[in-house]
Amino acid sequence: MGATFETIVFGVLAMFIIVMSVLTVTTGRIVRSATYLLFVLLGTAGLYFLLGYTFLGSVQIMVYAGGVVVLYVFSILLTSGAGDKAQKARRSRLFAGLVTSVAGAALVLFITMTHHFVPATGNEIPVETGINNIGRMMIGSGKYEYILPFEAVSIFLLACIVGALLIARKR
Amino acid sequence: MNFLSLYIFIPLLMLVGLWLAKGLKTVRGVMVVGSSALLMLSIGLVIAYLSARHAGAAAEMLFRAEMMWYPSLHIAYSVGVDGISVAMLLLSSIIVFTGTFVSWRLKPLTKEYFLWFTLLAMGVFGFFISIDLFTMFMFYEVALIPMYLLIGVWGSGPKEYAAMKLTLMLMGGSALLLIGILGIFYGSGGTTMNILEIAKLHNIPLAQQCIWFPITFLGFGVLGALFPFHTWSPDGHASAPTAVSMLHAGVLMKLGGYGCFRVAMYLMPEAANQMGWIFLILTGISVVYGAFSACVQTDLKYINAYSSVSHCGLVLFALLMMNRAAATGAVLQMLSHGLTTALFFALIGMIYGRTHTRNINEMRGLMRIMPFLSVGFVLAGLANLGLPGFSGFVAEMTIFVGSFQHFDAFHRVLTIIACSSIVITAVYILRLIGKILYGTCTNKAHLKLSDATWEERLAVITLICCMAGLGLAPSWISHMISNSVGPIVSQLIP
Amino acid sequence: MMINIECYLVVSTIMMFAGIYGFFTRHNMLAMLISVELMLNATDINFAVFNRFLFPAMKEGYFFSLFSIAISAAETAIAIAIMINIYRNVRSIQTKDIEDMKW
Amino acid sequence: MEYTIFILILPFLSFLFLGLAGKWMSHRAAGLVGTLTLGAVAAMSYLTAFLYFTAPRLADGTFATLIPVNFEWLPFTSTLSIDMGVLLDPISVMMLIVISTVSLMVHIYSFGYMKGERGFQRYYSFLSLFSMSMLGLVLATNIFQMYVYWELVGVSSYLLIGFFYTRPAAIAASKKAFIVTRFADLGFLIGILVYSYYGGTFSFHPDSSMLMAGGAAMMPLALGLMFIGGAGKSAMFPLHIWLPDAMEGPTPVSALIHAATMVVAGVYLVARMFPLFIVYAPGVLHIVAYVGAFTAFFAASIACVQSDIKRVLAFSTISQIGFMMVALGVCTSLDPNLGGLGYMASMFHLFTHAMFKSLLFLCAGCIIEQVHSNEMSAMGGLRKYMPVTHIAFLIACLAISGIPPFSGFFSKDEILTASFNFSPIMGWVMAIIAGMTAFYMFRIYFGIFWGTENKELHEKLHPHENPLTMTIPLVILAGITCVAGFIPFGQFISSNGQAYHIDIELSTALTSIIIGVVSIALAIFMYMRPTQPVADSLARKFKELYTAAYHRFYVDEVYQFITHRIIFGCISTPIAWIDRHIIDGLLNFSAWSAYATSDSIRSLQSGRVQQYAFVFLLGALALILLLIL
Repeated sequence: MGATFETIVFGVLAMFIIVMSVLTVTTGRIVRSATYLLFVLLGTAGLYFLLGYTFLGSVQIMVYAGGVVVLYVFSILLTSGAGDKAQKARRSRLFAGLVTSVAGAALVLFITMTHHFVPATGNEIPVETGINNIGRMMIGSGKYEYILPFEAVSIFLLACIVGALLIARKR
Repeated sequence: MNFLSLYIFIPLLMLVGLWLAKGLKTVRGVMVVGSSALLMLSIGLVIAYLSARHAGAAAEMLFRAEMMWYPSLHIAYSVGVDGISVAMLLLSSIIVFTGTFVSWRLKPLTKEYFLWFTLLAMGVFGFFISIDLFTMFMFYEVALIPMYLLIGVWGSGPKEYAAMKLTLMLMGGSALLLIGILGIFYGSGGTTMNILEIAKLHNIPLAQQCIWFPITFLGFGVLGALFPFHTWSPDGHASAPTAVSMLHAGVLMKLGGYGCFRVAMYLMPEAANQMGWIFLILTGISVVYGAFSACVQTDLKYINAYSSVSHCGLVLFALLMMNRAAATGAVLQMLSHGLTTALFFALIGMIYGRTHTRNINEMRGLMRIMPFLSVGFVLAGLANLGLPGFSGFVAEMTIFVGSFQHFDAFHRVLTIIACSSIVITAVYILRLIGKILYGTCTNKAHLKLSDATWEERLAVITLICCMAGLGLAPSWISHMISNSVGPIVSQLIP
Repeated sequence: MMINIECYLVVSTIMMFAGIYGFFTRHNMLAMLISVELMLNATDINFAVFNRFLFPAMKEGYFFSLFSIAISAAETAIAIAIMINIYRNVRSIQTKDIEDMKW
Repeated sequence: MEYTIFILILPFLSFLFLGLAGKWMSHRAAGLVGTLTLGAVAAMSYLTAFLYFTAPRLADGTFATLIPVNFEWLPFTSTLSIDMGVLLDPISVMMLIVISTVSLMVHIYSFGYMKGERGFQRYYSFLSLFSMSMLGLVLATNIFQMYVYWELVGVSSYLLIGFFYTRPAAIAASKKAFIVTRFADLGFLIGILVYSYYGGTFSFHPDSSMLMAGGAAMMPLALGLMFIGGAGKSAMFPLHIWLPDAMEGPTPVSALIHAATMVVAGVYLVARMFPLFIVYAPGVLHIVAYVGAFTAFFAASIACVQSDIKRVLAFSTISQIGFMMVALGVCTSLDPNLGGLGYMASMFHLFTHAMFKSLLFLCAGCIIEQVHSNEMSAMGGLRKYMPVTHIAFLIACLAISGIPPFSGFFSKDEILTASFNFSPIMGWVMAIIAGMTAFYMFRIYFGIFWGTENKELHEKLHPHENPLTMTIPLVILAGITCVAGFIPFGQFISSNGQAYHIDIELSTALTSIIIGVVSIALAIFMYMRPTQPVADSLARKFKELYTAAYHRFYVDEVYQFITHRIIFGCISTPIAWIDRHIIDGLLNFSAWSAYATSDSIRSLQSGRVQQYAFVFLLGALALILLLIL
C-alpha cells in the first residue's frame, strides 16, 4: 500500500517536474519562466522528501524556492523594461538546440536504461538522519565529516555577499 | 674577457648613457663619443689584427675568448675575429659613425631613436664577433627587432606596412635559420656550438647536410636579398629613416652574406658543392633582375634598393663560386657595397629632407642648388657603377676574375651574364644623375633650398674617403681577406 | 511496484536537457541563468538519488547536494548583481547587446 | 727611368688639387696649375722619348721594352693580379708624345676658349683627370691596367661632354657616350676574362704552356671581344653613334678627347695586342680591317652632307680611325717587308691625324667662339676676319686630304700601300674614301671661309681673330702638321720592332694625290662660289640618299628603338611589374591567406558563451558516443 502511494506520489511529482521544467525553458515571458522554475524547485523538494531526505528538502525549499527565486523575481522586476518579452530566437537555432538536447537526452537515457545499477541491499526504508546528526557531521573534522567544505562555503558565501554588494552598488 | 667584448660593452654603455641623458645635446654627445670610440676600436682592431698576422699568428681566428653561458646546450659566448669579420666590423663602425651624424637633426623622439639605433648596432657588432652558432643567432635577432620600431615609428610613407613586411620576412628567414642551426648542432653530434669546432669535426652526414644547407642558406639569404625573397628590401628601405636605411643596406644585409659563408657553406661544404648551383642561378637572376628593375623606378630609394638587390646578389653569387678569389671579391663587395649604398642612402635622405620628394621626375638641376650634395651624389653614382679608383671596381673585378677562373663552363657563362649588370648599372645611374642633378631647376620652391650642413658634410666626406681609400689602395685589405677566406674555401673545395 | 533508481534519473535527465536547451536558445541572460539553475538542480537530484539508492549508509551525495545548493545560491546572487550592473550601463540584458566585453 | 711614374702622378695630383681646392681659386690660378702640370708632363714625355729612342738598340735591332715601375695593385689569385706600372716601348712612347702635346695645346687653348665660363676650375681638373687616365692607358703594363684606365678615360669623357650640364643635349650626349662605350667595355672585360683564363695572365705575353694546352684556340675569341671594346672607344660602326653627339662638349675637349687621343685608344689596343692578333687570330684581324673599311666609308658619306662643322669633323674622325683600323687589319705578317707594313702605317697615321685633327677642332673652336654657332649657315667668307685660323685650317685640310708635303700624305700613303698589298679591292676602296675625305673637308673649308657670307650675323658679331692663347696652339700644331710627315717613322716603330725604311711607292702616291686633287677640285667647283647650283641639284636628285645621310642613316633611331622599346619597354618595365605584382604579390598573398585563415577561424572564438556551450556539448556527446560504441 505504502509502495503504491509512493509510486503515485512519485508519478505525479515526476510529471509535474518534467512539465514545469520544459515550460520553464519554452515560455516566452521571463516572469513566468521564473514562476515555473519555482514549481520545479518545489517539485524537487518533494522528490527529496520522497527519498526521505527531509532536511535536504527543506533546505531546497528555503534556500532555492524561498531565496533564489525571490532574487530572480526582484531582478526581473529591476531589469525588465520594454524587452521583458523574450526575444524570438532564430528558428535554426531553436531547432539546433532542440535536436541537440533531444539527442543528448536520448543518449543519456539510453545509457541510463541499459546500465545495470546495483542497488544496495538492506533496508529499503529510508532512514531519516537527524538534524543534530547532520549538524555534527557538518562541523566535525573526522572521516565523513565536513568542517572544511563547510568553512569554505561560509567564506565563499561571505565573499559572494561582499562581491554582490560591490558589483551591484550604485556608483 | 678580451677587447673584442668592448664591441658589446661600448654600445651597452651608450645605451645606459642615452637612457640617463636629458636633452638633445647630451644625447648627441653620447652618440658621438660612443660611435667615435667604436670607430677607433675598429681601426685599432685592424692594426692589431694585421700586426698579429704579420708577427706570424697562424690561427684561423685571433683574439679568441670563450665563456660558457648555457652548458647543457653547449652555448658559449665565444668571440674571435678573422680578416672577414675585421673588415665587416670596420665597415659597421664606419656606418654607425656616419649614421649618427646623418640622424643629427632627426625629430621627434631623438633619444628613443638613438636607443634603438644603438641596440641595432650592438646586435650587428655582436654578430660579427661571435663564433658560437647560437650566440651569433641571438645577436642576429637583436639586430632585427629594433628595425621594426625604427621603421615603424620614424619612417616615412607606408611605414607600418613596410616595417611589418620587412620584419615578418626577416623573421621568417630567422625561423629557418634557427632550424638550420639546430640541425647543424645535432647533425654534428650535439657536442658544440662553436663554428670552428664544428668545422673541424666535419662530421655532418651528407643526407642531413642536404636538408640543413638549403634551410640555413635561405635563412641568411633572405637577409642578403636573395631572389625571390628580396621584396622586403625596396619597401623597407624606402620607408626607413635615412640612417636606418644606411645601416640596414650597408651592414645588415651583409649579415646575410657573411652568415651564408661562415655558417651554411663552411659547416656544410659537401652540400654546398652539391646544391650550390640552384642558389647560383637564383643569385645570378638577382644580379641582372635587380639591375633591370632599377632602370624604370622613379623613387630614388627604390632605385637604390634594387641596385642593392643586384649588388648583394653579386656577393652571394661570388660566394657560391667557391674559390678563393671570388670569395675574396665577395667580401670586398660587401665592404664596398656597404659604403657605397650607405653614402647613396645618406645623400638620398638629405635630398629628400630638403625637397620632400623622392620622385625623380619632380627634381631637376639640383647641381646648381646644392652643389656639395650633388657632387657627392655623382661620386656615389660613379662608385656604384664601378669606376676604378673607388671600392666598387676593386670588388667587382675581383669577383669577375675569380668567378671566371672556375673550371666549370656553366659557372663561367653565368659570370658573363653577371658581368652584363655593370652596363645596366651604368644605365640607371646615369639616368638618375641626368634627371635630378643636371639641367635647370624649374621648381621655384627648390631654388631656395640650402646645401649640406656641417654634420652632413662630415658624414659624406667620411664615406667618400673610405670608398676612395679602399679603391685606390686595395691590396692590403684584399690580402687580409684572402688569407682568411682561404681556410673556409679549402674546406669547400672537394 | 517499486520506484527504482532509473525513474528518478529519467526525471533529472529531462530536467538537465531542458536546462541545456534553455541555455542554448534563450537570449535573455536571466532566462539563461534560470536554465543553469535547472541544470544544477538536476545534478543535485542525481547526487541525492545515487546516495539514497546505491550507498544509503553514507552521506556524501547528501552533503554534496547541500553544499551545491548553497553555492548555487551564492552564484545566483553574484550573477544577478552583475546583470543588474550591466543593465544599469547598457539598459539591456539581452546577450546580443553586450558583446562589447569580448573584444 | 723611374721618373716616368710622375707622368701619371702629377696630373692626378693636379686633378685632386683642382677638384678639391678649385672652388677657392681664381680662374687664372686654376688654369695655370693645370697647364703647368701638363707642361711638366710634356717635358718629361719628350725627355723620355729622347732618352728612349736614342738608347742603343738591342741585338736584334729592336728597342728594348722597359718597365721602370711595376707593383702589385690588386691581387686576385697566385698568378693573376692587377699590376700598376709604366711600360715603355715604341708605341707607348709615341702615344706619350701625342697625348702630352695635344693635351698641352688644349690646356693653353682653353685659357682663351673657356674664359669666364662657370666651372673653369672644374674644367681644368677634369682635363687633368683625363690626361692622367689616357697616359695611364698607354703606359699600361698589362691588359687589366689598361682596362682600369680605359674606364677612367670613359668617365672623364663623360664628365667633359656633360660639362655644360644644364643643356639637355649635353646631358643626353654624355649619357649616350658613357653607356655605349660601357657596353663595348663589357666586351673588353669579357675578353680580358677569357684571355686570363686561357692565357693564365693579364700581361701582354700569355703563358706559353697555357696556350699549348688548348688556350690558343680561344685566343681569337678573347681578342675579338677585346676588339669590341676597342671598337666602342674608337667609334667603329655600329658603336659609333656616341661620337657625333659627344660634340656637345666644349670644343677643346672634342679636340683632345674625341679627335686625338681617347678615340684612338681602340687602335692602340689592337696595336698593343698586335703580336697576338697576327699569330693567333689573323682572321679576327681581317674582320677588324673590314669593320674599319666599312666605318670609314660610312662615316665619310655622312660627313659629306652634314652642316654642323663639328659633326663633320666628328664623322671625319670616325672615318680616319677607320683608316687606322684598316691599316692594322690588313697586316698579314710581323715583318714590315712582308705584309706587316700596316702596323707602322696605322701608328704613323694615328700620330699625324692626332695633330691635324686637333688642329681642325681647335680652328673650329676659334670660329665657333666668334659666330656662336656650329652651323655652316652662320659662317662663310670668314677668311678676311680670321687669317691665322684660315691658314691653319687650310693646312690641316690639305694634310687630311693627303696632299704633299703635309703630314697626312705620308701616313695615308703608307696605309694605301698596305691596303693594295693586301688586296687591290681594299686598296681602291680606301683610295676612294680618301678622295671623299678630301671632298668633304674642302666642302666645309669653302663653306666656312668662302661661300656666301652671313652678313647680317657678322655685322652684329664682328668676328675677329682670337687672343694669342688660342692662336699660338694653332700655329704650333700647324707647324707640326707641316713637318711631321718627314719624320722617319719606320725607324722607330714597325711591326717587328726593327727599323724599317719608308719608301714612297710612286704609283700609289700618284694615285692618292690625283684622287685628292680631283676631289678638291670638285669641292671647289661645287662650293667655292657664293651660290652652289651643282650641290643643290645633286641634293635634290638624290633626295632620299641625301636625307638618309643627313640623318646619319637612322642608326641613332635604331638605337633609340632598342634602348627605349626593347630594354626599357620589353625588359625593365615587365621585370619591375613582375617584381611588384607577381613576386611581391605572392608574398602579399601568403600574408593575406594567413590573415584570411585566421579570420575564418576567428568566428569560432566568438565570445558567445552559448555557442561555446553548444560546441562543448556536441563534443561531449561525441565523446560519449565514441566511448559507448
